[in-house]
Amino acid sequence: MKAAVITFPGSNCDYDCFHALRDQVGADVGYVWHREQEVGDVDLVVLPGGFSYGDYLRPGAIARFSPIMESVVAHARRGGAVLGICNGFQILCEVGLLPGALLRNESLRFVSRHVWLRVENARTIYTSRYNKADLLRIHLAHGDGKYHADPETLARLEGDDRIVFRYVNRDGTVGPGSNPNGSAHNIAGIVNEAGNVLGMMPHPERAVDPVLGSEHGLPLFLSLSENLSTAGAA
Amino acid sequence: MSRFVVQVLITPRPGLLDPQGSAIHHALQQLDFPEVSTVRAGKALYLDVEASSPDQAEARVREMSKKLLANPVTEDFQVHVEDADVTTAAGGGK
Amino acid sequence: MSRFVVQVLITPRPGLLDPQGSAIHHALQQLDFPEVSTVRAGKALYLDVEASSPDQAEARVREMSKKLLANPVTEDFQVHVEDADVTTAAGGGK
Amino acid sequence: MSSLLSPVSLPGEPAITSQVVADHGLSPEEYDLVLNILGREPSFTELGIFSAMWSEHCGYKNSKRLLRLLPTRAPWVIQGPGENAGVIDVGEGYALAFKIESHNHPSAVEPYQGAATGVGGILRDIFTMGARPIAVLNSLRFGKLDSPRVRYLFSGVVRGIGDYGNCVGIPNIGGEVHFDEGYEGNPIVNAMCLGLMKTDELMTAEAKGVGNPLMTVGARTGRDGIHGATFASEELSEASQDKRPQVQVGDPFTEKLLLEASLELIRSGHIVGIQDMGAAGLTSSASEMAGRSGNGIVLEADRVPVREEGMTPYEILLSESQERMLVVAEAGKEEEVRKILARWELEAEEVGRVTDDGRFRVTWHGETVADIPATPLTDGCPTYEREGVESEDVQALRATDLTPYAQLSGDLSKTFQALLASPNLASKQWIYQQYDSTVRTSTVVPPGGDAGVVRIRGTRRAVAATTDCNGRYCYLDPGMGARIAVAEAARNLVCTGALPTAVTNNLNFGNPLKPPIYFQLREAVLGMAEACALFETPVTGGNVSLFNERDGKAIYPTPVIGMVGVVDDVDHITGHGFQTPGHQILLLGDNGDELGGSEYLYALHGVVAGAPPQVDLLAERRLQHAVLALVQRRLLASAHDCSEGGLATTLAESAVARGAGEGLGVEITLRDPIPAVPLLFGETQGRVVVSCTTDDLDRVHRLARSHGVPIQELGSVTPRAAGFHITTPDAHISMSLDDLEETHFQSLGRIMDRPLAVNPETSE
Ligand SMILES: Nc1ncnc2c1ncn2[C@@H]1O[C@H](COP(=O)(O)OP(=O)(O)O)[C@@H](O)[C@H]1O
Ligand SMILES: [Mg+2]
Repeated sequence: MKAAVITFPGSNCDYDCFHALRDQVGADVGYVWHREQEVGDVDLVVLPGGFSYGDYLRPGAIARFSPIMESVVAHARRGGAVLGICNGFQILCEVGLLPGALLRNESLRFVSRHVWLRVENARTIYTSRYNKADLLRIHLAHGDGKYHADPETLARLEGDDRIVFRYVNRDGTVGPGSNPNGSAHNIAGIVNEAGNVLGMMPHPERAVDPVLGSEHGLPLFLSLSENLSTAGAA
Repeated sequence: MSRFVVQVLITPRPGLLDPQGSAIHHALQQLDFPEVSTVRAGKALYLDVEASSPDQAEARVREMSKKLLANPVTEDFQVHVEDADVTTAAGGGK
Repeated sequence: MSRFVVQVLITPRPGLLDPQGSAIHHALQQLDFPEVSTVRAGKALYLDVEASSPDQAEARVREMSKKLLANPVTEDFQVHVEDADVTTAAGGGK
Repeated sequence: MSSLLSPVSLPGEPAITSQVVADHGLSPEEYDLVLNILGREPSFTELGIFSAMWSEHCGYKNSKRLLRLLPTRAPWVIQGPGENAGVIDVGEGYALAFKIESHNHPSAVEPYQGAATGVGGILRDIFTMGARPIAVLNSLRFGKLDSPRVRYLFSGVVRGIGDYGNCVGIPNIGGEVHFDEGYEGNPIVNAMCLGLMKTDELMTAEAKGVGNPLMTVGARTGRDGIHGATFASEELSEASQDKRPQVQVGDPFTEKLLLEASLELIRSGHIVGIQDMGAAGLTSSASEMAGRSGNGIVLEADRVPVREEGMTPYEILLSESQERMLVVAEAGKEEEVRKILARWELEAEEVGRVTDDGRFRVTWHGETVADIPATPLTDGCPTYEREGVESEDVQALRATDLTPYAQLSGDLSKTFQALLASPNLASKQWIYQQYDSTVRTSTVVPPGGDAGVVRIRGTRRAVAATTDCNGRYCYLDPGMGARIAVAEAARNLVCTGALPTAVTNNLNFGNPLKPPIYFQLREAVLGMAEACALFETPVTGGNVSLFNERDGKAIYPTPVIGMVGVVDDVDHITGHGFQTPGHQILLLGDNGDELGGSEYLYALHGVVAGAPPQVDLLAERRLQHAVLALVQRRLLASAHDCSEGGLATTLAESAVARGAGEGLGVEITLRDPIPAVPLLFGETQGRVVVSCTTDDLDRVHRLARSHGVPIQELGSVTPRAAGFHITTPDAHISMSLDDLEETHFQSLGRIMDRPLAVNPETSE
């Protein structure tokens, strides 16, 4: 699998995504600076977490106009895989590759802790190595992770099985205490209609090595490498 | 060409929960300001703009707001062309 | 007693660094809005207030601003009593 | 040519009267020294420069002589005190830069920006050494949380630290916080940073190479924090409010760009020196770089990029605008330097050059406004040894008879629950869940353990760090308190599996011109020196924050110890939580009958009295070796040092460590012939609670004894449902895990989630 990790000014998880892809699944991965025009011939584009442009104005609002984004959008429209994590998810919503928006956490505080995710759809290129209803222990760290969309959009996301990860309690139930940021429908991650663009707030790249306390994010990268390597390139 | 100070007011869409507004409201209650019944929290931006006329200044800033300053999914915006002195008071400058 | 909508505009003190304003300015330059020379970023609050008169409403909200809404060390504030309809448009209401 | 004329004050600048001199914080004697050094009257700009460089903050007037007593050498020390940060060798070609820095005064004025810019400053100290920041910690002190004003300060500081570090992307791995009247009105905000580099990437801040250009890099210069350094060296009072400098606003986004650009510049070889413009801004960075190299510097102040119109050279030289660096480039490489910075969307301006005349010269549109011999300016600041006498009130406090408080009364389980609910003992997760602790994907032990641990990617190694200090102990007995701070830090490190290696420290004290305060300062430094020497943890740097007083009331003496350690193999890393029912629980070290200075006395009786626990440094040393040996042989399932709240609290922390809903029961029987209260809640030093499998029991006993460390079996880990039980000869504690967890994890949050937090400026 060939992958490009985009670095915006203020990105700070680009390094983590790079290492998860290279060291854990042996991907052929490189950094692409946001001023460049072309993501190049890759199977996967990663928009990493961080604080692009300091999250000033709105998270992702300024980064979405970076020169590289035209090429990222084109890659997505061609059906190429685009993974947006945390700030990357926010950028995907701002640029319109995913519906809705990510608002200030309900608590009005930054939240950094492990959460439990339930795999809602294991039939995407990102989740084929998981089983439906698998429970994942993954760290999240953000101030603006409250997913918002109008009722129609939410209904469509539910109906089309586009909610990929949901926040749950340790026992796998959605209920009091399971929602770390006030997201609508406990949404932690969604895909676009075609299923090639995934946005999620939690950090799978931080759960790929026992020394980090969890390996539950690893299957996501393994799924990609499995599904995308067969898709030609590298 | 002359210089205008344009104010952009960005507020959460009606119907959208506004946790920040509610938190402020709550705090005001605690401080005994019972007369307050609602608080909405938004942004105020002040732009120094070169334009040929107030209308042109307003039109351009509307464009900026549509494109960048406000998020159509969650925010409404209003644009007011002010006269310079007013907003220097409101904190114009580098 | 009648009901007023009071607008509080909070802006960073002149001379204080305003990273948010600079970032927005920078972005507008990139998006070809060269006519913008400065951006200051502040907050806009809308309060629904019960008061006997516009003046009383204003006085009370000034008090609130001093006590809670604005940070006297880093922010200036302005208070405007508006008539209800205007601000409902600007996003008043629950 | 113009620079040959002696410097002048500019039109509009005040004449130098004795009043103006006094306003600049210089004593008449110090001013005479200035006259001698210059051989003439200073210009207004020169006066500002001396005032900043000779402030306590930059000149260490009242502390330098004491600091010389600290041990600073060891074979693994690459860079000791004097540079932006200390540096040690951590093996396999890696070096660790680390340093702690205070931002107490700015945080008292504006908690959010004060704390945020404190983090910014310490990050720059680290990456200007050539090291990439890999972790931050913070050590905080506030008054009691009942006051809305204190809650405002506390929540603002935590938000400021979080927003800045989170945005730059440096994981927080720990810290400490205490709440006590002793800090009412004078919060303590100390930020520590660790950075990693290859040993050959070390960079220093010297103005080398005559003719080399000086460049300012990063943010533009505004009127922020002018005289911050002087301000930070005075007591807060109503009077100081108007003298208050304009608040420095942090921009973590620019900091992140500056971080990446600086590391790239250093690796590029195009620059010979780089330094943060911290306290006293351009003045201290430029003159110190000159001072270190023995060269001179000429600055063209009019070329410094400014943010505001009409700034004078005086203001430009003393501004403390954030996110700025001073770089000495290789002559001829200016363009390459600019290119690198441009890629990171940063400005660089050439503002002067290195000279051979050993003078610190400043020109303004060609006219000389300052011309000062560099070395006397940077090193000539007079240092004082003040008179130190212990306060009689403290002597009386220490002599207090504590027996009445040691009596059992009422339901001991309820008493214990009340103790656990004290914000000083309850979980600090309300704080560290606002800090990103896992970015950079190397955090092995996040906040919540005895010490934070970060792996060194590509090796088996890891580094650990902790901050510790109990101001209450230091108030009752500064020497003992400082020894305990060092001992506890070392204990925290060995519990995680790290060998204590070196120390940075932050001396937070009141006004040293008062004999009782100077006594505290001197005794604390002596105690720290003794313990650091004995533990072979040299002090490689630190920070001094004096005059922490408001309206004459001083903070508790607070010599914060930041200690770092090295883990040979990540497999050795051990947590502080009990793992499995059936495991045996043991105590290394002896219980004692010491209640003085305890959280029990403070939280339940509102008393700060008695002698603090007496630490036996040699016994501590043996304990450290024993714990490390046990951990490295993988014999322990858990290890947790016994500190505030005593043995009962330590056992509770280990029981609930796995998180709410996942805690385990414990069944403990204590046989020591010591009254229940001191036995359970006393804070006797030199103790570590460990757990292991029954199979390993004998080996653990043998290893402990072979190190000459007392060891006793306390009981065992039981299923969650069995609950938490401690039995002593004359008392009993029982709690359900649900209650234990609710109290431990929720108590601090419950207080802080009371919404009302009022602005200190305008409250009451
Ligand atoms: N201000 C803070 N920031 C981050 N972590 C903190 C802070 N205060 C306390 N902690 C963490 O909470 C845990 C308990 O702190 P403390 O009681 O001081 O531990 P110890 O007594 O073992 O030194 C430690 O892991 C510490 O790192
Ligand atoms: Mg401690």
